[in-house]
Amino acid sequence: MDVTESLFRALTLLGLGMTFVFLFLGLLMIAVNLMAKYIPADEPAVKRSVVPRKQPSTVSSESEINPKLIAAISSAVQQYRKTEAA
Amino acid sequence: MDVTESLFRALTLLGLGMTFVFLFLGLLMIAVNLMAKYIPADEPAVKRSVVPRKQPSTVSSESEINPKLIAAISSAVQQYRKTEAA
Amino acid sequence: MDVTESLFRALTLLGLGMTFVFLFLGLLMIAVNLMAKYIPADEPAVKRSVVPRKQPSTVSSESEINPKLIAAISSAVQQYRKTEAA
Amino acid sequence: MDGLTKLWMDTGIANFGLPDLVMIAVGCLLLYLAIARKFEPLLLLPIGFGAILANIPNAGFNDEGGMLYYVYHVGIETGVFPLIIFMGVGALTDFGALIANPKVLFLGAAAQFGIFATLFGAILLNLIPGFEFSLQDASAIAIIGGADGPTAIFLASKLAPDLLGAIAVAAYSYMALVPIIQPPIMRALTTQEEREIKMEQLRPVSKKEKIIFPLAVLLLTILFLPAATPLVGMFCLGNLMRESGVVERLSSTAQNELINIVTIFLGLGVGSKLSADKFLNIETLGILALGAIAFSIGTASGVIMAKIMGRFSKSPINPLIGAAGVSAVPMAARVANKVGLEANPHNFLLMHAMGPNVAGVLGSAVAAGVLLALVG
Amino acid sequence: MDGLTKLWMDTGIANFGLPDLVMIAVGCLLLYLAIARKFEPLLLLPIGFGAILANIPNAGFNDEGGMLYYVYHVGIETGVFPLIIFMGVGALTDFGALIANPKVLFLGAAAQFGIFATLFGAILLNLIPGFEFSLQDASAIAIIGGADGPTAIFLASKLAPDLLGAIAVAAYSYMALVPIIQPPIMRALTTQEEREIKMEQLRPVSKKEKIIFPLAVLLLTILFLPAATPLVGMFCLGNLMRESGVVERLSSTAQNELINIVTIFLGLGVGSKLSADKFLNIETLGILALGAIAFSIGTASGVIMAKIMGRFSKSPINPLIGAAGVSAVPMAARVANKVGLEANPHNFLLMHAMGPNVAGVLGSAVAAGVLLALVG
Amino acid sequence: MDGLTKLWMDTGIANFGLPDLVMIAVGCLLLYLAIARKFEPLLLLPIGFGAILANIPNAGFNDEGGMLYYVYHVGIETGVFPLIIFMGVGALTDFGALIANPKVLFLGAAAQFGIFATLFGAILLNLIPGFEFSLQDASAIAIIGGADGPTAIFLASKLAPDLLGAIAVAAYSYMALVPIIQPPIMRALTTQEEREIKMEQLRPVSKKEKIIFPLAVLLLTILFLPAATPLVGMFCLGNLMRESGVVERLSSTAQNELINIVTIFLGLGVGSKLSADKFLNIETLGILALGAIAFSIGTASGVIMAKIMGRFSKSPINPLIGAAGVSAVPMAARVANKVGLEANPHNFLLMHAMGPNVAGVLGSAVAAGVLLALVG
Ligand code: NA
Ligand code: NA
Ligand code: NA
Repeated sequence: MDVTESLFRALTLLGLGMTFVFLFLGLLMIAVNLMAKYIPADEPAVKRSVVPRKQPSTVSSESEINPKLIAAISSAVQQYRKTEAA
Repeated sequence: MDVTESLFRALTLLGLGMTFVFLFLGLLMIAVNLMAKYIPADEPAVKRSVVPRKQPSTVSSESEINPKLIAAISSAVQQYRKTEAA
Repeated sequence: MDVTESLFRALTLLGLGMTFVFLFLGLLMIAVNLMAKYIPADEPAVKRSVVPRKQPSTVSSESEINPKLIAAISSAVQQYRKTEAA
Repeated sequence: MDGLTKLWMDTGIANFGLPDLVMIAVGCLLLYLAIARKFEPLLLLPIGFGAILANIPNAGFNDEGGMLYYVYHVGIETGVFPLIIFMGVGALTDFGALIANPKVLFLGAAAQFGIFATLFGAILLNLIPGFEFSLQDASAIAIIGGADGPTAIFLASKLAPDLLGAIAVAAYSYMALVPIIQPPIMRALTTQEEREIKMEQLRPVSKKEKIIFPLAVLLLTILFLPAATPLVGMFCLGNLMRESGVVERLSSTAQNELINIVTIFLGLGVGSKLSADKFLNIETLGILALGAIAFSIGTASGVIMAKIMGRFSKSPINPLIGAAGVSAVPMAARVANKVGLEANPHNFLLMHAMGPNVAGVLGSAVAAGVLLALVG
Repeated sequence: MDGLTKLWMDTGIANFGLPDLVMIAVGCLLLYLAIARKFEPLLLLPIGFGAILANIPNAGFNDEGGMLYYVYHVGIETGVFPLIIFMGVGALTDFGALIANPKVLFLGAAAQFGIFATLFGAILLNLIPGFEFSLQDASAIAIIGGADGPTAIFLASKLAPDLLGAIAVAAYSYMALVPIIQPPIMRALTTQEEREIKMEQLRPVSKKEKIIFPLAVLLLTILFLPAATPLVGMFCLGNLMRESGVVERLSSTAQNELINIVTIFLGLGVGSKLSADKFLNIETLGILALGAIAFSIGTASGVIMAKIMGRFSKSPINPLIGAAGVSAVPMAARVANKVGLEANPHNFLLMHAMGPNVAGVLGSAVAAGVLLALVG
Repeated sequence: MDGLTKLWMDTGIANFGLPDLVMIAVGCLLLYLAIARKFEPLLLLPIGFGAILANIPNAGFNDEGGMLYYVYHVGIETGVFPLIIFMGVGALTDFGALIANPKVLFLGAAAQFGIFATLFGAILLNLIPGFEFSLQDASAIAIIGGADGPTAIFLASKLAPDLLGAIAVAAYSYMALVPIIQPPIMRALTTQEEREIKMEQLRPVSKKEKIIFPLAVLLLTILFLPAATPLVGMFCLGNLMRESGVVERLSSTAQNELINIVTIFLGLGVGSKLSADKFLNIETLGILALGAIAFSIGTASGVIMAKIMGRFSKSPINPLIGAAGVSAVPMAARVANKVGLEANPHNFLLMHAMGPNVAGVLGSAVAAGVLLALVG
């Protein structure tokens, strides 16, 4: 396969590839818009999705602290507060 | 192998299987009873086996909190209590 | 291979082996001494290497408590102290 | 526009057959049950996802070199994944309630009647055209009545790999349905007075007893049923790691990271067996029906055994705890507790039901060993 | 003194060729970049170490029976390691920002132009003597522009295993260099006013939307691009485990222990491909050059697309977030935020840039699927 | 009653030979030592359990398709498991005390005399009928004197796989017995005054030194002893992950989950080699005797070297810390500390003994490399 032919195939790939990528992500956009339209928002009581969750990352999650840990600590501190108050 | 023959084999399996299961677990019962008779109870000071341990579960152990964690917290709180008292 | 020949080979191994081990670790000693000479000490502010780190062990690290845990607890207790003070 | 044609020829749209679509729908149903209905999500979510992936035309997940191909052949065909899971389950299991009241072992034994009785059902189904269950197939199906996932997957991978997908799905689905399947049977077989029976408090169990227990179980298995040693052995290893108190590191890893990692891949591997040609046939319906029968018979046998034992026992026995003998740990024990509380709001049966519950795990491992030895 | 001769003949000193030494220096350079410069240390540290080990004469790490031999053939040649990593990345990814503002998917699409444009570069390099890139090679090199490690490794292991080492090193190095490569391009293509544009606050996204999102992505992939399902499927499985909320155990393991274990061995395995005969040639220089071009073109396309969309959009769009479309999660989003803050110290773009950032991950997985389908 | 016969014919009772029973008793003894006596329980518990499983008649754990068969061939025959453990040990090791006082490297070197001296013992045993140790066997046995489990298992798996079980059991047992074996030797070779010697406080060590140290070790191994690079390389990788500070995630996983998972299976795999035909012979007794000799000679050489060095050193050296040169980390260092405290209750030698202790790990890895190069 000589360079010209290769370049032609690359051109095809470029055209098909970008079309496909845009088509795919465009359809996904439509799907997300449909979801937004038809799926009701969470009850405000839950509030889970509003709370800023940790940022997605393949690298930086070292510093995350277990939420169970935090729950445990706050309950421990609260319990202590009770004993203190009593 | 026709159905009658299969059924006969199933009957054998039923008989042997249930006998075996009862025999096996029955012997285990005897073994446990012997243990109860000959193994002395833990010192009351240890108290480990009295404390309600977490229930065995293949699924629900998500909510378990590390005992080391609890120990750490209580020691932290106790230490804090000391500094508070001082 | 008869025993005498084997013993002779063992003698060779002993000689070569101990020489090699001493040579290797001796060169390593020289390397470490060179490091000590040419690598500046850590800033005192960092203090990381002075703090007694947990002892190296393949077995005893069961009892180690996560430093993040401790950090979390102390921050929780500090925060509590603040609320208490307020 | 050669490339466009090729891309188009590769698309799912151009290649989907109806069977693939149905199987993907089955996968989605499993995801729905796992996520929305919380049906044993730890297994059914990866199984459902695996089922979807395995049925995508041209994706090649199940072909040599595909992800699920490796997962299945390395982990499930060898039996290694269910055994590792079983080790983790052993490390998660506390036999205290059983050791304190060892009579309940008979409840765990009686509930295995569901397994062996189902053999007849599977064989009789062969009278209907379309069903062709060998004795191996029948045994692998019957083990659904053991209400124990790893045991069912292990036995099915040895005796009837083609049915593995359907059997695993049935086993986990019915385990999730225990709160629906069991109560009517329990109520039908017991009177209000029986359900109100209060049981004596359990004695404390010493650390030594708990350490020796898994070794005693292993010893009995070695002596009487070597065919069950892979399952029972790994289970006892897990339990010994837990109770010995000297290898906390290993026990904790077996209960958490290791079981989690293997669960993800076990689920995917099981899901990979949910392919159209193996799942979309009348036999699957038969397996689902037989599984329900097995669960029901097991529940009934447990309750009846508890009633019989109650007659002869000095200490009172609430027959509801017999239903926990099918295992489905800890769901069945919770169901016994709940039905008991309906009868008497002050009667907590949970700890009493844990005994037969964990006895049922051993019982079905023994039953699996018998089937492996005689049918495998 | 036969033994002494043998020991001496075995030593590195007696056997080193210049190429081995250079490759070990390359490994040390990677370690330096990882440790002192914090260039993607999670990957570059094990890659660098693997490169050193692989090039020790007589150590046999890459020979049959050697540690790295097993790691490479079991984990990378099969594609299993990058897929497990991608599952973990899925479990670490929050699509909230993308779901709240789905238009940004076009930014993630536009940035893939860097990939396809680089194909030409790779082919044109063949005009220079010494370069002989096949179309497979060109595709594997071009995917560096996707700025996504597991995708690049997966594609390279399928299309051009001999170039895998150089491609992975280029991909991770340029991801680490994103804060240096991108800002000049971003500034050159935007005016001060454009960089100051404030964007509207994102709406809250419901739990259900987040659960359905990975399933929708999977569905589209199944329908239109089965070749991308290994990558996209495992990614969506991870994300579904995260968002479903019913398998926290599995999600947490996928995000932590499992991804960590696999990362160590993936790095070592990639490093094992950095052997002198495959790395020390002019093609590696070409790959490095092409990678930089791919990143730059991708960045530029993202920014330009954002400018175009800004013209037609009702809500304002800061063109800087287009640069995040190359992925390199989360570095590129942080860079967009930083450059935005330089223009207007009160303008926080981070959350807005996360949308195109994660869209870029999907975009490059789709691009990889197209390349696999048409070139593989 | 065909089935009954079959079941009976399968039972352990009907099939046990005396050798199986003895080996199961050996497994139980190992469990007892691990649980009741806390002898290196992390390894001896799974080894003991594996020994029991491997010797059950008709259970087939060691046959092709059995659990232990896979564990052994995948993890131990390939050398992968001990190398991963060694990486974890590297990540758990702090070389601070060694870097602060590098002279102690000679103590770690001297203690390896135990290894090489034991070679003679193993060869001389061949004069007794029943013993037939090849030079490979002798080398694998001698490495017990290195007091380092992964190194012993790695070398034995390469040089004398048939002796692997006995060698590993001896190595871990004697490591557990260090507090019993070493003190008499240490007391016999030192005077009260020598044991009272106080050593100077160690200087603080910088972060950079700790990072460069593993790389320096690796470099020397590459230059002089490529045969040792598998062991030393993985060890240094673990240590570099620990000290570099940029890959905490990976370092923590290597120190915890990964090492735990591999330890379970390494133990089971080693236990699987404790089969009657390979263990129940006079050679095993020889191995146990030689192991004790190796430990004792190693301890003595370390102490004597420390006495010699004390003569010529400016700063005082307590000869007790020489005994820690055999490694057995951290037990031997603790023993040195304890014996020192007996002589002078205010003299804490622990940190000083950690230096030779970790030097011994390197020393025995180098010795293993020499044996691999010359005998393998
Ligand atoms: Na059961
Ligand atoms: Na991308
Ligand atoms: Na040593």
